Amino acid sequence: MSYFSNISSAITTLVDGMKVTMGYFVRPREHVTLQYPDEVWPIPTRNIGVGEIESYNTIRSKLVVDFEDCIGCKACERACPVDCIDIETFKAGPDEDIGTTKNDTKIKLRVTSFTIDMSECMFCDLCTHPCPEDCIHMTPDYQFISNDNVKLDVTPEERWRDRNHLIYQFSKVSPIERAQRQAEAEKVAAAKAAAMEAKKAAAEKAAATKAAQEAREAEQAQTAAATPEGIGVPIAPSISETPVVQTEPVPVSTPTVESASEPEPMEKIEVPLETISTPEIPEVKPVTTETAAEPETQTEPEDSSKGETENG
Amino acid sequence: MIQLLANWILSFDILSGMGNSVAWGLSLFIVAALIFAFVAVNAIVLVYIERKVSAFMQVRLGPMRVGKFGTLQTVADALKLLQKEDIIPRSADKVLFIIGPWVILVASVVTFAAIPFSDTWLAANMNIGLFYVVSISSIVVLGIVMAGWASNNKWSLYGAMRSAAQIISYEIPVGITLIAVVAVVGSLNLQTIIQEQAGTGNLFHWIPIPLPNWFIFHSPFLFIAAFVYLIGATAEINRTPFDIPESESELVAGFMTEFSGLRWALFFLSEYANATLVAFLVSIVFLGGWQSPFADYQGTQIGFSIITLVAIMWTLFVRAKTGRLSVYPLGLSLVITISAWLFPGFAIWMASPGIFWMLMKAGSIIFMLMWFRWTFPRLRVDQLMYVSWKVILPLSLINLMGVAIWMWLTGEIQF
Amino acid sequence: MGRLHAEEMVLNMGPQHPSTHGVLRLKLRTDGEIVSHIEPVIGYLHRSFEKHAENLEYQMITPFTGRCDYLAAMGSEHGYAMAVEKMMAIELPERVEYLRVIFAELQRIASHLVAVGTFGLDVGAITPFIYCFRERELILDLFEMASGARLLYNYIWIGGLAHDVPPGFVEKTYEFLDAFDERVAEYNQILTGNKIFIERAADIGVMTPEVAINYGVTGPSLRASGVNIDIRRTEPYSIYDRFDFDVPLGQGLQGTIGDSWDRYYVRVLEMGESAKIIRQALDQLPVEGDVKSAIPRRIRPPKGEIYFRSENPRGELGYYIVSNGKNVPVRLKMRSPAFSNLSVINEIGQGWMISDVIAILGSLDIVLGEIDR
Amino acid sequence: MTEQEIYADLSSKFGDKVIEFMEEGTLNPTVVVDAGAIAKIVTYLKDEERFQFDSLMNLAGHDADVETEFSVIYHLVSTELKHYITLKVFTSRDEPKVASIAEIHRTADWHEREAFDLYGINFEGHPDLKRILMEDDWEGYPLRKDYVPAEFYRGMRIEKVK
Repeated sequence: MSYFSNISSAITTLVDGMKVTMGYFVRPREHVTLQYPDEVWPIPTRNIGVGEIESYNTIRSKLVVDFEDCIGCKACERACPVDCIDIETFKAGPDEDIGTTKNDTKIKLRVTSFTIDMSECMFCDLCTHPCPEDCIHMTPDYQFISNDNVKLDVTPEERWRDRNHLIYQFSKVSPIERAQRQAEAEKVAAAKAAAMEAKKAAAEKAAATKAAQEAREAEQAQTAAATPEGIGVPIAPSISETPVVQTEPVPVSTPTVESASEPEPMEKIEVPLETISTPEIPEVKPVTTETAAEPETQTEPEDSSKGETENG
Repeated sequence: MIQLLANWILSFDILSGMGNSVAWGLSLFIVAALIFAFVAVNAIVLVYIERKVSAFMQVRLGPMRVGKFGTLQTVADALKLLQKEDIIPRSADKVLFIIGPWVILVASVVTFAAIPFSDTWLAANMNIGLFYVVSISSIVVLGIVMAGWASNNKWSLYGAMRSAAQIISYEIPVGITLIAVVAVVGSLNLQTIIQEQAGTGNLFHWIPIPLPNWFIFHSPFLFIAAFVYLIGATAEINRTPFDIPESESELVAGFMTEFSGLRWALFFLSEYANATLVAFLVSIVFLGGWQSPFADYQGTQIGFSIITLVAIMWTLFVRAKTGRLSVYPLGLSLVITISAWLFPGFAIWMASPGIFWMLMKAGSIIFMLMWFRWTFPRLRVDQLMYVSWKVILPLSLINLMGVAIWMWLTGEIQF
Repeated sequence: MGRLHAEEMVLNMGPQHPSTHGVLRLKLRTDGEIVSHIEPVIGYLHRSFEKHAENLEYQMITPFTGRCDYLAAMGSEHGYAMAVEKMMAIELPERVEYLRVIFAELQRIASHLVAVGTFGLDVGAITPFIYCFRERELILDLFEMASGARLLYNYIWIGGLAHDVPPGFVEKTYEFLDAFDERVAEYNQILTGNKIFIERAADIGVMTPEVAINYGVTGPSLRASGVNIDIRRTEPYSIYDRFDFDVPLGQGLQGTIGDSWDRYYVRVLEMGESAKIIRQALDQLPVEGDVKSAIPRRIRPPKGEIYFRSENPRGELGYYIVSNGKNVPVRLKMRSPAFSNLSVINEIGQGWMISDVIAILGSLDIVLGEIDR
Repeated sequence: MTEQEIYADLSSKFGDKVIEFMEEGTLNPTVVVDAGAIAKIVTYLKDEERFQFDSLMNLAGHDADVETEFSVIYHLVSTELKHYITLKVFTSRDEPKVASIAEIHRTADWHEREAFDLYGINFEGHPDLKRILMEDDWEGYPLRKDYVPAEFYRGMRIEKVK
């Protein structure tokens, strides 16, 4: 008898299942597809009250620093579990006024470079919390694709690191000044190394290699600095918040030169705070009826017709 | 059709110079090309429809980018497949690997020679049409075994072995089910089978509901037989829930694992050709082929009105039960009904037999197959055999006997 | 007549195979369709989590724990945070505890949705999988609202939460729960009760309670064998003792107790129980409370060691942490549930067909990320 | 049954094989036992009616420092009586070997393989002791404190992140 009950239960349960699929088939407007470039996921915006950055968005996509406010304390660098932030600072002179942040903190360190390697970032948000000036934060900008800053002469050594040009460098100083500062630092380091050499015979070898390495770096930096002068591009030591594709060590850095001579591409990739704070979502489309936003805000004809269908 | 075409070619003054045999050969070639073109276009259209149907059933949209509503998506896919690299594994049996897909394709295309699309659109009017279709379509299994064996891949071999066992097992109940119909008609000619189903009559001979004289309404046994055949045929063409030869979650892709590019496209082509063939066979054998379901234009109007009433009631019922409103079936039936009442020409056209009805019936059967596929899980090998030998086969035998008794009861045959 | 000479065939399932839920490799010894021995080969996704942890400060480890069980990142973070908090004897604000429970249970539903859907996929039903993912997206929306991420959150921190939930979160969660029951009924209609599905899952891969306990199988897979062990109930951590919920056990409704269908159905029922817990937690959620108030400035647990276990969607998630008083752990071992759950596959999968091995593997609900760590 | 009572019972039964009872510096009171006798003790704990430690929750290798001995920690639980015990064995750095309990608790099978893989602790009597997470031909034991990260694997350079 179980033979027949099996057959009958098979038929009834299969028909039951077919009802579900047919139910959805005849109601194709309940779909959940989001046609990505045309329709964008509604990004939840809110103010979670981090400092004075209003409408700080919690969507964690691209890590961006408000460079004017950075005091170079390196708290974020220390907090990063994957070491994707690299900050290079030097001390300002005693009577040198670099400026203040928006929290009226006096900046004591001149930040020569602030590098964020987005190819290594794991979007954990740990770096944003320790920042005393609330200047590093994650933005909802999840589209990293860009044609700018294409660096072609990537050595095989760099290639694995420079995935799709995801290294963003911010700098307050010109490449020339940076190179000078590096040279100074190198001099200090060399002096230190020499002192150490005299002092400690045992550590002689290690110190020598270090010095040699630093010398090499400085040399490369000098070549990099020399190139803009050679082609006569005036570079004043001004604040430029330009993400530059940067792979260390800096060879004759063509993208830097190009971006310095052509301001348009810089504009494109610049991430000023204003654009972050007011993210524009071209089309907010509810995904299902459960997540539907208020009908008042929906001016799209398709959505209103959907509402009609549901209301009967 | 071939003879008609040859006569038509010879009727032109310029071409009448060629001999009868040359014209005949030319028209043979043209018909073959037409059938192949039908199969190819059919596959492309069906892949698109299947993707859309599955998408709607799965609360998705499906292809939307290439062409309006993604209509050109499958064309683009076909072009992509054509230019893909053709990989033949080094340790494969090259000869079998190359001819395997072609065997499958040829076996599934040549069956269309016997399929009557309408009363005149028929490549070869054979008196053993049904037998021809059933026997030729089982050559597919040879190609599958060839492909699976030649791939020199364990997954492919599993797929091929499963497929062989499955297709051979299901041949038997399917054949017996078809014999039940043949017993009613007394002919294997598909055209005769369709012509037998002309006109209107009572449901199951006695119940006074006027329905077309289709064999599905001939007797309760043939009614069951139609579903038995549909299930058996689903298994024969390796579609879910019987798609164990290529079950993607177990055997990666079964016998198709090692194939790429054009060769893989051939499998796809033959898969949809087979599905279409099955749909055609069901509509020919059980649903009256190219016959219209309506006797005359008044029949069309009344019939569609009844369908609309049912649709309204169903919609209200669903609305009351789940609170959801599905307007599309209702709207479609309303539009057709209103036009049938407003334009008698439309109603007359609907009532006349022709290729439209053939395609409509086959289309709904294909939709059923898709519906099965996107709803059900897949059976296991031994359960598949269980269904074949212990459920479908006894049922088809009972059907055969029952049909004979039924015909004796209704007086169609006398001893 | 000489005997037919037959050999067993070794079949490599994976690492690239559609049903191995990641990069798992199963060496199957088969006789025709029948599998006579299964040897899982793991490690393809090994990312040296434990080695990383020995070089990272405590708060930096939290995002890595989520990356182990990436389908239940909230659960992993919760377990880790509680382990360290217990070492440091941190008292948490009420609101934090409630929010953590809400998130852990939402994560349980999301994870079980994947388990249920992929099990359907393994036995060939594609459509329920999409339905399950539709609901999972709604849960991920809630997570995104709170933490800003959809998969790997780093939201539950040691001593608190990264941020408080935004306004509107509670209402949205209620909304989700209201719609959810109906959806579960839909899964039951299309998959659970389906005769083909029952044939494929019932009586397949029966795991007796003795085998399950001996192999260290935990979570829904253990409870499907009829063993009433749920750490939320037997050893209540956090505030689970305040909620009223059932622990669904396998009853062998369609076959034997402890078969694949039971393992599947226990997950379906657990989703309902989790929804119940979330509802209660939302009702009792304190309005006031600073979620960051208890976060210690310096996370330096006192010298000592701890083994702390919690109930993750896949089973018992244990953290064995050894501290020497510094800000970096000496040793952090993650006892991942799926690691032990997978090891039982040879015991319960022998003698079944290839298709059944797929079904059994699907019913165990493994995540390779936490097996290989 | 408390850990203290279990320790008393074990030390009366196994004598000097049970070395000490640690309550300080751990949140799970631990019985330190001899590495060779662990299999016998675990069997006893599993079979004895009063204990019924039928489930091994966790098995972890541990290396505290480059100087100290390796240790293996067993976390046992009784599903019936709902009590816990933690066992710990120490084994020498040069020739680490511990008796395997894989035949007693099948959970230990993979966990011991993992400890072998990452610490190089030999579990004597294990049915199939081989690497589980790392490659079969990996050199060294990565979680040892004196492990130097490999630079090459089969001629492929392993990139170091900064």
